[in-house]
Amino acid sequence: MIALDAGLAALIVALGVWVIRARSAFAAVAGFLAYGLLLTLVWVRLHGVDVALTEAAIGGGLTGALLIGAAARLRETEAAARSERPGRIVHVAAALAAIAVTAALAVGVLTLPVPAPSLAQEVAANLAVTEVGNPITGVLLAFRAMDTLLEAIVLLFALIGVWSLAPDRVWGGRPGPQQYADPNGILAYVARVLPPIGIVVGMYIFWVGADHPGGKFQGATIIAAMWLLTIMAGLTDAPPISRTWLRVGLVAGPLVFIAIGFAGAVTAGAFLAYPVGYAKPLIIAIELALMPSLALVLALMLAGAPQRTAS
Amino acid sequence: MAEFLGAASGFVLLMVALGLIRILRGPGDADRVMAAQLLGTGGIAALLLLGAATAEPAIADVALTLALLAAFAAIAFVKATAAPDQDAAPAADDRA
Amino acid sequence: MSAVLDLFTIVAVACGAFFFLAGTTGLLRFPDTFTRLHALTKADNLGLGLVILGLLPRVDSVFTGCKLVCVWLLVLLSGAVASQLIARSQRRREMNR
Amino acid sequence: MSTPTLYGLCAAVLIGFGVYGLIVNPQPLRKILAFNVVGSGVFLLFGVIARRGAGAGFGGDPVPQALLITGIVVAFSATALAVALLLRLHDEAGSVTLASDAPAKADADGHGAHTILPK
Repeated sequence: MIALDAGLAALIVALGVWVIRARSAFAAVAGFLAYGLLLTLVWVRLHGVDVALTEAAIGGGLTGALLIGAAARLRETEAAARSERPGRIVHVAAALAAIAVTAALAVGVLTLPVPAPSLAQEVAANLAVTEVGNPITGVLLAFRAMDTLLEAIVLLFALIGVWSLAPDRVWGGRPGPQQYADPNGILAYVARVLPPIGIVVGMYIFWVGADHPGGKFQGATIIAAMWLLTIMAGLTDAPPISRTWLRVGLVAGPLVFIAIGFAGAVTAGAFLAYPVGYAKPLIIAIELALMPSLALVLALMLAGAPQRTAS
Repeated sequence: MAEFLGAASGFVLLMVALGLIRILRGPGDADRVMAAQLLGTGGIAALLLLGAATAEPAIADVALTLALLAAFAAIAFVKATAAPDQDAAPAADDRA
Repeated sequence: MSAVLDLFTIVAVACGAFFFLAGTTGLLRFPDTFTRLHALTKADNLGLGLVILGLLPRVDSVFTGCKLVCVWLLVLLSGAVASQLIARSQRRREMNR
Repeated sequence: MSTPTLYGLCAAVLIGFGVYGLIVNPQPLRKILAFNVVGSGVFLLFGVIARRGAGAGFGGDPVPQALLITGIVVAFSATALAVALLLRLHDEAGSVTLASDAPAKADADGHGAHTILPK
């Protein structure tokens, strides 16, 4: 198996070099897509199936679509950028900096302490209290719930940042260009067939997350991708960002999370603490509330800033 | 048996790597987008073989996610490169 | 019984691996985008189908087996869709040239 | 060499190449890609540390693994924000250069941009 690992590592490094060195931005993006998919395999080799699922959903789906769209729109700016390549001195300095960083990290990797410090024992000892079977979910929503709450809020801020880049005249309008469906086209066909399956799979990945690898991020990503598929196929239009239901949906998840956090401060003595015996129902309530918000925020972030008025 | 499955996984991965070298070099962008499709099929096969070799049942869910999103990059590519024909649409919206 | 099933797995997975070899040979040898697309989507999809067939006797539950079959069906669908879309966009570009 | 050490070294090399690309590539989109390569290298290093902390019946230390999931999602949101900035810059200036003489350049290219954006 070590030979397989060595081959996989070599392939990933080769693709990383391709992403950096490729001539055109589009070639680099295509390499990055392959790179992300291969990272999924690495996560499996490192026994992080939850991480592999996240990488498969985000790296394989959302990031790829985002970067492909950007590379296609920025294609005509590439020729101008080629004349801006920095001089030889900068190249040499950058190479030296890169070698220094790599060497320092490599020394760090080779001298990691043995036995490795680990919180696995603590997680195992306290997981039973939460009644959740998947230790990752336990960490995300009980032991380190603050991180997850802040992450949900960071995502909202990032979306506000994306929206704020809209020109004034289309503020509150719809993101992305108007798409026209070809009723007999293959794209319209797949946008009708795939989303029902995708929603079932997304809900399934979300639901098994309590006890097996999976969870709200991965499920929400899949559902967001399905929504975007119907938008790209022209079967439905992207909503204007001024819609009330949209705004409410975006903040509902984090608000429920915060409300349960304050309720914990009253009933269990600390912000985001759960009263004994209610941990699992509260965790599921948070996940259920958070998932639609996450799906909305991820899809809208990919759709980008508004480009046209709502009418 | 685990050795055989691991070796088969490595073999499929090698085939994928060779194919990647070919299509990433182009010449067209369409060839390059095929990289995602290649990984969608070959990568899933290697992943499932790896999962079977290490007896990890949850791998099926990872493969399911990859399979579901396999066409996503190709669709985004087609939509992004076809976009210039439809640039007239926002202007029409504004006049209305 | 388990020896027979192991043999089945080995034969099916080996056949699948062969089709991946065939697909890659096509990618390396074929002259243009359309033929390469053909090699990629046909041979590799069959290869994946055989690999999944070979892994079916080894799954821990019927449910996991169903998921594996679903994976193959989804890859077939996405392969068909992606190859059509890529080929059409390539053809449009060649006609505009 | 053990599997985690191997991937740890792989991560170190990736971070190095990412840093190099971040400095050398003039195009902002390529810088975003290089940034993502650095990011994935850091995640990989984190994953190696998680794997080394395996114990109590888990294949890896669940705490760093959970933080990784958070990190991957946040990295996506950062990338989306950077891409949105870049596309707006492109719409406004008609070019996406980061060079210090950018204003002059943007004016020279501006005519092309204004024919695309009538308002």
